[in-house]
Amino acid sequence: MNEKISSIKKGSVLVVGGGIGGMQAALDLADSEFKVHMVQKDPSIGGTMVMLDKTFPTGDCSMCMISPKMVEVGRHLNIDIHLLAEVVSVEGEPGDFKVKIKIAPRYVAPDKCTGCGDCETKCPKKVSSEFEQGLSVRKAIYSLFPQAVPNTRVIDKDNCLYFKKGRCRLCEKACKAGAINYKDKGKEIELHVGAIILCPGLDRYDAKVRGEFGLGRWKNVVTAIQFERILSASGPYKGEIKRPIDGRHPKRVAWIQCVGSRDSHNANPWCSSVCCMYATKQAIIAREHDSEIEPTIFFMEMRSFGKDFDKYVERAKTEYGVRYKRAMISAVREEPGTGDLLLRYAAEDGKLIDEIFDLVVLSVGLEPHKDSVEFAKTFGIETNSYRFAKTFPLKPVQTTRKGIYVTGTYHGPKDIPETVMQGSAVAGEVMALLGEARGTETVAKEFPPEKDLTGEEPRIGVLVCHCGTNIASTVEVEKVVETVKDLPGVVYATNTLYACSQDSQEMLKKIVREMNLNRVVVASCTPRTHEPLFQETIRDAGLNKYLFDLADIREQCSWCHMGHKEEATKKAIKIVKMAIAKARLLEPLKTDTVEVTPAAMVIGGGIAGMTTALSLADQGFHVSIVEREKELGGLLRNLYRTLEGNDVQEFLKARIEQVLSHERIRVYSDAEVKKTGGFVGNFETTLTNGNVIKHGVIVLATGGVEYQPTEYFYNESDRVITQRELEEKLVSGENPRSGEQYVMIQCVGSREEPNQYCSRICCLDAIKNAVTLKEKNPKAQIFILYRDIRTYGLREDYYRKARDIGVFFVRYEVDKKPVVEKIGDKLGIKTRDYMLNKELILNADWLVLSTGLRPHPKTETVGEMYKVTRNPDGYFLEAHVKLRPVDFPGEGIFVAGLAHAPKNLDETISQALAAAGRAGVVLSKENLAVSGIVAKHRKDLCMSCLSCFRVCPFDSPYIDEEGKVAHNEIKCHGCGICAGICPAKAFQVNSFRDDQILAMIDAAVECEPVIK
Amino acid sequence: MIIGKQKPFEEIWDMIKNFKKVLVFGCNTCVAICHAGGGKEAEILASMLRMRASLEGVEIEVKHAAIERHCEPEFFEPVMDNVRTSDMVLSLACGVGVNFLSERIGNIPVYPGINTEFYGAVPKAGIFTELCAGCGDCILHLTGGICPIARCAKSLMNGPCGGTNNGKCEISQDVDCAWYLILERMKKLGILEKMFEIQPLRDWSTGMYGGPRRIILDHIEEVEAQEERKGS
Amino acid sequence: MKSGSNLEKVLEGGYFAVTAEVGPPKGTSAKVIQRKGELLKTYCDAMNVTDNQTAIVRMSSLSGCVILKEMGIDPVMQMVVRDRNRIAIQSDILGAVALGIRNVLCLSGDHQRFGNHPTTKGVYDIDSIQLVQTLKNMRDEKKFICGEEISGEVPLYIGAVETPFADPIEYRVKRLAKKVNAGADFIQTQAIFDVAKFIKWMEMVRDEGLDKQVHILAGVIPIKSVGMARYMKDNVSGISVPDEIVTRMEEAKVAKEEGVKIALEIIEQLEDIDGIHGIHIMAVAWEDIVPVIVERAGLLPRPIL
Amino acid sequence: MVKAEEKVLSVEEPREISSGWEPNILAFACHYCAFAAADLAGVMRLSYPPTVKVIRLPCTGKLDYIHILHAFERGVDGAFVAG
Repeated sequence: MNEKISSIKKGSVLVVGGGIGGMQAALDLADSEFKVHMVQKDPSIGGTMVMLDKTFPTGDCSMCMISPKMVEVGRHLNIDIHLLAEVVSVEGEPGDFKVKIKIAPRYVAPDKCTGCGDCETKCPKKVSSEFEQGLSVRKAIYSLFPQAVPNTRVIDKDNCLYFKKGRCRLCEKACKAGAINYKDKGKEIELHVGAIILCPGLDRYDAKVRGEFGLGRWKNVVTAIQFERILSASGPYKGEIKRPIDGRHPKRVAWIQCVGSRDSHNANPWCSSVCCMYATKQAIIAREHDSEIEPTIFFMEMRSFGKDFDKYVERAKTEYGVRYKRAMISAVREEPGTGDLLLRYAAEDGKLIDEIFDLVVLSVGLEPHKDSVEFAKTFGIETNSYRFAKTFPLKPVQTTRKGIYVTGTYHGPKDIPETVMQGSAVAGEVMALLGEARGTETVAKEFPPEKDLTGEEPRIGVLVCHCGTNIASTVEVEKVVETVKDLPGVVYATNTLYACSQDSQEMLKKIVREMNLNRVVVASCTPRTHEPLFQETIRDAGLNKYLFDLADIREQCSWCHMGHKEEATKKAIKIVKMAIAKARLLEPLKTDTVEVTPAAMVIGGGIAGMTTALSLADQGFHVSIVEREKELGGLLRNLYRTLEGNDVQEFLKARIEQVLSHERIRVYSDAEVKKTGGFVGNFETTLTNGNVIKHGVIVLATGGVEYQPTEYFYNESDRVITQRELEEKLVSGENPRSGEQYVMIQCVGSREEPNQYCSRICCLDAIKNAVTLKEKNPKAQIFILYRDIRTYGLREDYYRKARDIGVFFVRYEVDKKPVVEKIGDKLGIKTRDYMLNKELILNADWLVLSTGLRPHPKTETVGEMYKVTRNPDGYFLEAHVKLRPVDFPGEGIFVAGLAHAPKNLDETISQALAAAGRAGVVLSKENLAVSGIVAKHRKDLCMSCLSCFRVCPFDSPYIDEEGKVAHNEIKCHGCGICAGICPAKAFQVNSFRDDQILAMIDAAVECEPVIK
Repeated sequence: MIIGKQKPFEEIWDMIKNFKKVLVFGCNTCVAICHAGGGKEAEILASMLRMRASLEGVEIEVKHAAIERHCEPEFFEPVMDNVRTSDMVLSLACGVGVNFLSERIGNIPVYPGINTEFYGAVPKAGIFTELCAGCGDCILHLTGGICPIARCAKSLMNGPCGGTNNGKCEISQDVDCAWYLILERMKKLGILEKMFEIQPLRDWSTGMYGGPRRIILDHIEEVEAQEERKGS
Repeated sequence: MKSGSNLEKVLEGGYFAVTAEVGPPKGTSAKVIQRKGELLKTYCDAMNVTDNQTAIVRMSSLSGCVILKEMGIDPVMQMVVRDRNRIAIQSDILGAVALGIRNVLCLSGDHQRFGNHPTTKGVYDIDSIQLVQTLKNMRDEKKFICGEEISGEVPLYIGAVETPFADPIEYRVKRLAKKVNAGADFIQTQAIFDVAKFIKWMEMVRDEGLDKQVHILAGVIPIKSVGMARYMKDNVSGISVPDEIVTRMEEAKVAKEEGVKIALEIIEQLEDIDGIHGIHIMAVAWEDIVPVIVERAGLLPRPIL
Repeated sequence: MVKAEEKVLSVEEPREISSGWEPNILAFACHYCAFAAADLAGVMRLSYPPTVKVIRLPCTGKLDYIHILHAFERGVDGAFVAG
């Protein structure tokens, strides 16, 4: 960093945007001792991902994945969320920005609102729901979605009867917490931050512009995001797939791809990158919901370029019967009276076909927000011609203004994992920028010493919440209190209007002290959101936080049994009794900490490894790079230019220079890892050259190799070369002659069993070289024989450019590959031209093979050494394909670069920065806290049968020096799979011990006859 | 390790249904490790039997217990009084344990709750494979460490029979041909030529075929002999 | 008639049966059998051919039986379960019936360790009682063990053996009952020397009603020498030789004569026991003496039926 | 002999159910997914019989056979394991 930045940097960061990318960046930064201010335009955080039903390939519920993250952001001591907020001005320089923020009035006081929703029930005004994409209604006082964080309601002034007509005020009456404030004027605040991260997210293309598809005119034409809501179990149709027009279950469902994308005349010229996959996912999920559905996807180019995407599409075809039709839809018309839709398209042979569908989904593309240029101006950054933030291929998350970074779809269209990855990447960049200011603005909570409970009998206090009327209108709260107050162990029971309100917290602390309580049960809402709050409160009162249990009588009782007061009350009593039964057996749990060695080990000295190393070193940590070859640089040494024209070798030289001269980086070349041991924060590695290194994290950046083809006479003719060899020729000054014919064949060694995956780089390589050839000599003839051109995102420009300057693109099918024969010095190539529908015979001077990537052969042994799994193609498998794209299940180990999957240079750099961000979170801590909810292992009972050792997803059981099974609680996540399988019952999970579970069961069935 | 497998529930039920006080008695060594007969399985089985009794409308008191090992008398001592309060013991130990307890328990029947299967290894969680037959005369040094007696369905000694099928045994595609494995391994070890030597007929008397076996350590044999002399 | 064999006719006809035993050679000569057959032909009703007795390899019982059959003698094929699994057993039975053999005596066989191949594997796929049951099923149901049909008749007269003296003897009676239940038509017992004990045993047999269900032939071994007497007393399981007999042999001037005398005395007593329907003479390596004994015991002529 | 596997399924004969009887069901739910789903059901006001009660587990992998058997022995009518 040679820019001049002010000497005193701020230890805080502004994150503009509360989607998944912003949340990831915020959490990584806040977890690594930076204060984060999150600014969000909406009334709550979540962004686009919260609207999605499920995510591929696992079919995980999107909300289930993001919801814990939202809660984590919402509760984080060092993340301040500013909602309904917009930045109005930015002054200053990297390390010290002054930011003015305007906050719109909410009309509901966040400190008073408990989120109970009583106001919403009473509000008489119904408004079309933005979140549900107009498919259902919300109220004028509302929260964006049920799981919203925070779930403080907001008044929609434009629709509120009071604001419009001056009367109503029903919400004010309904609110027992007195949170409604019609006089709210909003405010303006000023913040000083060291860096700014922009992640404002995206808009979707407005398909109404394309009138021929009939959106807005034909009711059964929906956008893909509407279809997500239709699929969602919490959506307008509760997950039942119905037609908006008549509620009938559709059978024939069509997806039309590229609506608003790849169309420089009528819409957006770029490829939106995600639509091929989300359409495939929607088709699969739709089939899973209703096996009668016959999905058809009309597409131009199947761009399943990501990790394991091709396999997913293959599954869609073979296992789910999804029909993929390569055809352009010219128009959608409604069949009068039926609501059915007639699609007209051209078949392969050019004939026009009309086909009827029950429902049509438009795969609308992504685009920047309408005001993105204005937005950019506010921050003083530049945008590109498409209104996305301008960035640089080799600095993918930096904007044109130093200290301001971009992540997510404001950078270009991208999917969830890449957004998350970039979120961590910007965090990494910011950590490198502000490393020295870490911890200067964060706060930590101070607690009184814990009471010693030795020898005490349980003294349980029970607090039953009314939650306004949420619980009390269905459950007789007083009766619950009455029934449980004399149970064994219970010394105090009371009810409260809102257990979670500030005054209730104070009351709880007082009761704990005055009644000398040693266990607390609160009966209110779900522990998933509220347990930490109460735990903190009792901790404040001097109790160990694990002496608490939360009985969920709202989500799991009153809300489900409305109108059945007697039964609901009975059930509530049981739920509370179960919690009390467990509480009697609760014990204070120690939360240990382990020291962290603030150093990293990076395995692989390619561009990924070097980028991670530099970022971590700039953050202030020592880094060891282990490279098995003599030189750094890896595969990048063979690459000369990027698609955009950057000089790669120059970049690489500079990067190597930076690495070698960095005071905190040590490179061990010509060396490999011989032995490894330890756990997060405390690894020890022995290298083949005898060096022993202690470090806190490991980054696996073992890279990939290029496929060496055996096809198409590669080893038999000098005229058959790879793209890399062609690039080398071009760089070394060779120029094509006029009329010289170059034929490029794509997907050589990719997208076919046993390598059923896209290598991602080859289309771009081919286009890059084709354009260079044409630029050197426009009279050179270039044919690219391809299966699908995958110039995803903004790279579509180069595809268009190649076509414009006369590169011929000829598609082939995998079962009818081009046939090559050697004819003297030339190569005869026969292939079918589907456009002209006839055989094409080419007479090439050069045959250029676009060969794909393979994982490095060492990936296997490295994987075994670190016990990380690999996908069927041999690439490392990350902890979670969506939300943990650079992590492994075992903590403290990260992945970056080609070892993870094929990717382009800018993506490799992003991922490497992300790994640095994630690793920085671990390394920035002096001590790692170990949760109290871990499995406890009793060595005296254990018979070392290894069952736990084999099933643990986190490798926490291990074989110790005595050759017996032991347990590392630092690695343990407390899932309890070990306890479930252990034949000796040597494992018990704290707070979920067998005796506690059995006690709950007994409490749940106390009234039933006992079989014995 | 001895690998066992719990008997079908119906078979077990038939064994116990006419008793009043049943003890399901687990053994916390081999059969616990293979999830067939440890204390945990005893608890599970006891619960299932109680429910079955309840469904059948018969009164049977089913309790469970477990000790470290059923093949050494000292482990029984602390629990024996308790064990004798039942009128039937369903042992989840291997056959050794059932025999051993039967000899010591007096007039209380001991029934087997598991089938003792074989001496096995645990290549993966939940998978158990037979690798040794306990023949009493090991020849693994001649066969690349892979036992043809335990792992060849015919216990052949001189190479694969005609039923070998691409590395699999004729009895099942799921069973490896032991001789195929042996030959592959011998090849790797560079001792394949040993295969061409005819292996002599085996002395089966060292194994079960020679009648039940007993091993007495040399020094113990002497002590025993002295004891006997004293006795007589 | 179940098989129509001479032995069956004799027993079912209520005659006191006499059977003798022929040990096949450790060689290939049919003459050895033919000679013994010729010698004993008119002195007994059927002749047992042993099956690798004491686990010593000899000519097969089946071939010995065929040789006797060709001489017009009714053979009793002995079959042990030590050397054959159920496949071989059933196959041999089919062959035996095809060759005219009608009597089969089912035994476990001496353990292989006692013979001349002590290191061999014992088969013991099924046991002797299961063998009896198998043969009965083959004969009466015309079914193999697996349940499949046998083509043609399987006329068999099924025998089993019993050792009355292996203590505790009450179990021996239970076991006999098991054999009878399994389908034994006749029983040949281990050699009897301790007649008093045998009488007791027979009482128990009668108490169970077994004597009415099966023909019991008592075993008789003529003792050739005092050494033989001692050897049997000490080493042969299931044989009980009273001290008195050993003493008599020791004191005898001509041992062989004393042995014959003892045999005759025993036979005399056996004939008087209720439920004994014949004797089975096992003159191990002393076949020549059988005619003498049968004649002096007054059991001649043998009935021709 | 009848193979025991064939018989094992015939555990319980269906019995007559008296009117008004509602099964007492215990759900064992993974904290991360099924328990969250139970919460969502509440948020969406989906109704189900009040005799269903949920026991939260850190993961359904934690569930032990004996938990379910114990519940049945104590008289629950159904156990619902979701994770």
